[in-house]
Amino acid sequence: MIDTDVAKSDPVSARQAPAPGSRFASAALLLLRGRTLIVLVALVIVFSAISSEYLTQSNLILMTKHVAINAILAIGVTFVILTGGIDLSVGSIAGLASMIAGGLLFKGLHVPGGTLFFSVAVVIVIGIAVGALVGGLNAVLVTRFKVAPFIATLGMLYVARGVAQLLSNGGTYPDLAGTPGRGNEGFHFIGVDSLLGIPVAVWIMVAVAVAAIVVTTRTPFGRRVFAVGGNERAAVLSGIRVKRVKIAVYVISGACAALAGLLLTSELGAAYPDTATTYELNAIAAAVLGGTALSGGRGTIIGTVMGAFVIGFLSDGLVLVGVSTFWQSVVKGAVIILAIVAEQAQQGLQTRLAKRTA
Amino acid sequence: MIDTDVAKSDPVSARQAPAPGSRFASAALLLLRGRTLIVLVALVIVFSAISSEYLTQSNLILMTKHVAINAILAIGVTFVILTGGIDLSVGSIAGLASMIAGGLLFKGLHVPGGTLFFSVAVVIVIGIAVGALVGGLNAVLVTRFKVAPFIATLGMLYVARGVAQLLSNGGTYPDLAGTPGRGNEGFHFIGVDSLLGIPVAVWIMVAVAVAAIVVTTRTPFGRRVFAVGGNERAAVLSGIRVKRVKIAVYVISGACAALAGLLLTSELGAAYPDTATTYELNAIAAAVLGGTALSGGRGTIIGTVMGAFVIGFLSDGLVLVGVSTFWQSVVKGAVIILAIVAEQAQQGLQTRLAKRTA
Amino acid sequence: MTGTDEILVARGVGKEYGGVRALKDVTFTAYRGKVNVLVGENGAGKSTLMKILSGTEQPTRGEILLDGEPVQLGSPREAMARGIEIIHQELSLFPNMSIARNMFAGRELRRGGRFVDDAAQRRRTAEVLRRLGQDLDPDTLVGDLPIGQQQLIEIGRCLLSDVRVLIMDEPTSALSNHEVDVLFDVMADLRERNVTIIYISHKLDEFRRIGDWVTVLRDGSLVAHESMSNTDTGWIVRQMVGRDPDSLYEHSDAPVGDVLLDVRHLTVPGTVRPLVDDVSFTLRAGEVVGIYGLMGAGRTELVEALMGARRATAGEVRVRGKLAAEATVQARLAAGLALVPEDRQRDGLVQTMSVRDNILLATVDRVSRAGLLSTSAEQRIAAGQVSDLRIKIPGLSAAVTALSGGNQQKVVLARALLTEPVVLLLDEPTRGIDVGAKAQIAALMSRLAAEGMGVLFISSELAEVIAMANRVLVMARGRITAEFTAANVTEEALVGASASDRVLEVQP
Amino acid sequence: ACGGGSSDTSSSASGAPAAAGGSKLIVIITPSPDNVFFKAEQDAAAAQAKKLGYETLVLSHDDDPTKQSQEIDTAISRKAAAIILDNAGADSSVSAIQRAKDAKIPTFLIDREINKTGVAVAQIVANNSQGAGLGGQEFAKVMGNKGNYAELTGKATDTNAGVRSQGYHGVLDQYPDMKMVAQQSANWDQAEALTKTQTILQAHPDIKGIIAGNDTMALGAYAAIQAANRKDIVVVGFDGSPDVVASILKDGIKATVLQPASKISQMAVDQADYYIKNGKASQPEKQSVDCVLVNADNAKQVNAFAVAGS
Ligand SMILES: Nc1ncnc2c1ncn2[C@@H]1O[C@H](COP(=O)(O)OP(=O)(O)OP(=O)(O)O)[C@@H](O)[C@H]1O
Ligand SMILES: Nc1ncnc2c1ncn2[C@@H]1O[C@H](COP(=O)(O)OP(=O)(O)OP(=O)(O)O)[C@@H](O)[C@H]1O
Ligand SMILES: O[C@@H]1[C@H](O)[C@H](O)CO[C@H]1O
Ligand SMILES: [Mg+2]
Ligand SMILES: [Mg+2]
Repeated sequence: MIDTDVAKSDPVSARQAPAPGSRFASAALLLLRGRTLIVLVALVIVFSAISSEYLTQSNLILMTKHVAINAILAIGVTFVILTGGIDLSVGSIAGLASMIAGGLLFKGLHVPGGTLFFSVAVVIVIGIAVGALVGGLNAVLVTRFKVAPFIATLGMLYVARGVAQLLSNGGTYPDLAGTPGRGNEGFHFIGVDSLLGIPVAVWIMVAVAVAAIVVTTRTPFGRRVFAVGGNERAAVLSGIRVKRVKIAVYVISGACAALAGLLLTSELGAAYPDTATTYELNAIAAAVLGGTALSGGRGTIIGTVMGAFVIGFLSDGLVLVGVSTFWQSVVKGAVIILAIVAEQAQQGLQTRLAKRTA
Repeated sequence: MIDTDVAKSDPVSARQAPAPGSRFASAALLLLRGRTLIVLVALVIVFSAISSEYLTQSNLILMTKHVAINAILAIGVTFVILTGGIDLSVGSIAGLASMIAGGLLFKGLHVPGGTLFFSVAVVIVIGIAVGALVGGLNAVLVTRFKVAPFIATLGMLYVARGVAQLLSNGGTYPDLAGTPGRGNEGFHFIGVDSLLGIPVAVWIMVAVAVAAIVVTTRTPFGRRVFAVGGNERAAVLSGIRVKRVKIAVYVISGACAALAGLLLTSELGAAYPDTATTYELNAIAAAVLGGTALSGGRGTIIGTVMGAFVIGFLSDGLVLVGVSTFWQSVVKGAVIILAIVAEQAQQGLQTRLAKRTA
Repeated sequence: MTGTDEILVARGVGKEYGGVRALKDVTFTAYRGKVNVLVGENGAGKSTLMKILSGTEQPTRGEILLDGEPVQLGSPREAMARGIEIIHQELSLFPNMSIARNMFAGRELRRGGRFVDDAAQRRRTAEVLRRLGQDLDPDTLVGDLPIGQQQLIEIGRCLLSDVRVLIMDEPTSALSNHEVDVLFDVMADLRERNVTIIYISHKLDEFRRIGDWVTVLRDGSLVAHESMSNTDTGWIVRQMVGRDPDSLYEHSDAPVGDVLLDVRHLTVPGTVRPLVDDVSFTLRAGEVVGIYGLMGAGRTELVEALMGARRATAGEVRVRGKLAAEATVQARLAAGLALVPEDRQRDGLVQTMSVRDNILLATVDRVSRAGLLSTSAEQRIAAGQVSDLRIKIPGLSAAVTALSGGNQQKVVLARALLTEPVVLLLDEPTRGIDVGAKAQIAALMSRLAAEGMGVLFISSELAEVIAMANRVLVMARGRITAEFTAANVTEEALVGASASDRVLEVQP
Repeated sequence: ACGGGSSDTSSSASGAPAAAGGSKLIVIITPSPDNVFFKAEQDAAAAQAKKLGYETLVLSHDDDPTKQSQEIDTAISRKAAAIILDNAGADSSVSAIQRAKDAKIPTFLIDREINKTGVAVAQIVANNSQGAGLGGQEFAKVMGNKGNYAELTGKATDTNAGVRSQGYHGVLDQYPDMKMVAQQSANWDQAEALTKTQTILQAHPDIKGIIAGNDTMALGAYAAIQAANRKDIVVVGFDGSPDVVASILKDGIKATVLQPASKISQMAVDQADYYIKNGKASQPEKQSVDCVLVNADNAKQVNAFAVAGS
């Protein structure tokens, strides 16, 4: 193979390599392929050596809850990236959904003749619908007006954020507890409460991840997502409605972003327009760290979730062991890079292993 | 050609289409091709209709000065994007260079036996060299360790920012005026002073832009930058030292980022570690707005500079006419999107025009 | 044996990709100032060997001798420095750059030491283009050229440098007959100047015209090496496939049935003139119809428009008598059309997907139950296609990029067949595939026709169209200029019609 | 002179027992220390905590309530004895602080209030309203009680931004000849203040003064004025940061309002220490500390957010 970086820097291709003959070798390869998992395990080992609080059940649950937000954002973004696009607007969509939900809970909807209040479930549905709608707008820009995804969603990053600010004139909706009379109590359920000792937010993340895994790996739609990202022209000629697929992924991304925004808002108990500012970078980083190729066509949801875990467990760990904010930044950057560098080394090892067992 | 979005969403290809026959038509097309210029002109017209202060000489000069920083960052980033890479670390590099220069001016360099102070010129050179060095690190990660550019530079975004904070433990270097005894006065020259009525920063931008234009359009190196971005495999097969080209573009990007950071610091008269946070998005937006394709191989420096002007003249105009911060965000996003949508419409028109005159 | 001055020798060379042994202990010799032809079936290892000789790939074992001295060819650059140039089978051009800039990429002409001398580059490019018989503006973007012209640009690049050994890996797969003639003139000229040429092709009659030596590879091993004059076509085919060649191509002799495809006044607009200009024809069940024409005749546009992948501004398409009003790929697929595109890399394969997923791409809905894909159905159906079409693969989950060119082509064909079309459109189905596979595809076409399908295929090879088609349509400048039956077609007639301005009257 | 802890409103009814497990960790969370003000808070709090024998963990939330929430979670995980917090949003910080309270970890707020009582044990802030009154008066004075001016306000989510703006206008709106011609938020940010001021100067070349909601914005505004060579324009800030004090001494910025940041931090740590040891608060929840006007007259006596002799 020609020595181009493009080819080699793809962290997933190796996973799709044909399985070699022997049992032992397959096990070794399986382990090696779960690169992100290895980085995660390494992180856990290092941090628990430094701090005894790291590997406690309560801390693991807590960290997982922190991961949930970014994981849900990243899962949505992964769909878009798989088609070869990018979604920079997810942080802003989360903020917008937060303000919509916050506004509906805090001041209700002004209609002629009074103010309407919705139940929490309805508010959540509206919030997610708004996210999906903004995602749909992204999709229209990309498919109908042929705006490059980077630009379309960058523009939306600003527009959605601005609208979120306009909704409250920059202010915060401070209290989302609702009142019994209005029938809108209980918003804390999704972001604060637990079920069977596990935070509801974590259950939601698991549900979203499982659904996304099924969709990407087991449905015709998932196949089409990969095809569009792998070779759009070939997808067209195979009868795939490329526009529909693209619309769907941006809508999914918008909905996931909104859901993440709602979880965040529920957790904070207040909605403010800057919610989730710059979260898009972390979401994309999780996806790429998990092996999703930005050129499209390659990646896995499980990788993305792992990527989110790496980023989250790392940030929390650094805070927990008391690393200064500045070092946190340095270490976080270094680990992101090292995770990928380690991958290259592994791929080399893998190739050698595969050869030996052939 | 098959009707895929990929092909159509490329804003530059149209400009490079062979010129049609008639004089009149060529003039019309030339105008249409300068899409970013049109958006810019439209902006200026709209704002000067609203505010009489917009189109004054002094305001134009000021706005151009504000543009300078982003333009220089964006020019550097354009080199990287032309090779098909991306550089997310430029904002952090600007911050790091700012802190290095600030530290050297404010507290000097502690060496055994005393403290060294350097002249402003030396400080500037050191600042830029540090930027180039960090760019070189990016390049090593991308070429030697095959880390995807997005990840390598995202990691560097955190690392460089963290190092900038560590330099002063998060603090600000408040006073960079220097003292006569130390021979380090005059840092304000690059960011504050004017030459012939034009701010030095603007002259610097012009110099950087001219140099970049010459390099991209007239030198073998420039050709290779386009070749690497157009088809990396083919570049390798053509005997182009792809790694060298990549190293060079990241170094250029780092140096430009550092220069921008120094201008910002000089203007502000203070160095703080958060200098230029999130500027990378604006820089990339300027390049893309100016017609640089994120897939590499297509773009122009002049387009990038125009893109920076659009973003800068827009932001300043909104503040000048007193639009609220929230609306600023909405309008900025909308203009970015509309600029590209307009481009699509124009391309259609252009094709029709070309047909008619053929 | 005559003129056996060895210049480039690969000695005991082996190459493994992961578990795949692409080359096994091959000793290959190229003679100075000769045209050394290399042939073999798809996947025999020809390209691999050439990649090794050009520094693009490193052998797993063995050594390379240049002028008798062992050399290390660690990169294309090192090979170029020693005067070894290669034209790769898969085009390696810069679509974003002009012809002139492509020609000089990596070795720009300079002015004043620092700057590119664009004027000189343009001038020399124009010279080379003239030599190749191309009247093209050196400033044209390469990405805007049809694939055949791109191939010529690729060839032109090698003529610019002081080349000692020129390796050409299927340089003519996209060229018209006339262009092949021009290329052969150029090659003869190079041979005069003592340049060594290594030439890979699947076109037997073609390379026999120009070759001095022929080497045959089979399954990664060298099986024969002879002076061309001591061989004949039958011998070569025997060496390649390991058995006697039976009739290479077969005609469909299926009874002709109902009209399956009825095209009337189809027009596809173009910038200069319509790419497809008022085209009308019919295709019946049991028929294999060939469309012959020169590069740029508009054949690809025609089938793309039929498939709904390209917008037609006028005309009607009827499939089995029913008007196919909606011109989208989905609607045309549903109506019973399927297309195997010309450029498999660009339009056919999803390079990031496995062989299985590529085969099933157009029919994923059919392998799902209750909205979910059924792994066992996927496996069964894909495996069925692989054995049906005799596709050589390491495994169904192997990356499709690991297949040789011919086998990649069959993957795309398998995908189209799974949609159960009534009319199969094949755009240059035999481009770049070996004689054995060609025969297979010809057999397949007649089998499909016998089963009641209509087959429309595009070909630029005279012998092939004549041998495989029941009926031949000729296209020139977007129009159908002639029609022949198997009984009355001749090479001369085809060539004549392909250059004709005359439009064939529409037969009702 | 800086008034001591004067009581304000209702007392905290927090009857929480002493923090669990005898932890010796105090977690200090503030906005980004690139504003010296917060750096001073961090340093003072950390120093006082160490003096009292505690371990410290100093974090910064960069004005992101979510990050702050996660940092508070970490403090809970580490079973901190107390949290000293300069918060990221008056409303969006409440639930995280409540969570800490639920985990029996007391939070002591400094500098910025939250919009709820009974959650934090203490909210020790500078008397922003009183300080803004001082700043407003001084601004009117250096403006000669007349002329057009511009105002740079802080982050909308920080109550201090609103309180200070109100305080300024409480004074300035009484002068009929003083007119605010532009008001922009620069989000407490120095670079944003610079560019926004430059643009405001374009739109309103006739302004005579700029009043800023804090010192980083004042510095940004002053840099713009210097660049435009408009030294006739007066600038007044708020915080009493060393950089502005230095500028005052050089006759640059005219005045600032000193908030005793270090002192507030120390008070918070002392009260945390008392709470840890005694299981109850020593002071009412809402406490405000008066501010001091700093101008050329007393700038020499200012050091590290404190006026000598007070
Ligand atoms: N990068 C690769 N990874 C794995 N296997 C490969 C790779 N490249 C080639 N092969 C395998 O090596 C063998 C030889 O391929 P090669 O391309 O040399 O064939 P070829 O003779 O040039 O065929 P064609 O006539 O179809 O071009 C094939 O079996 C192919 O599948
Ligand atoms: N001389 C030319 N100048 C410019 N464009 C040309 C020329 N010849 C062909 N083209 C372009 O090539 C395309 C038609 O080529 P196309 O490949 O469809 O023809 P074809 O009959 O399928 O030939 P091929 O055998 O190469 O597939 C059109 O887009 C046409 O504009
Ligand atoms: O009180 C502080 C300071 O004024 C700081 O400069 C900005 O944030 C406010 O909350
Ligand atoms: Mg080959
Ligand atoms: Mg064709």
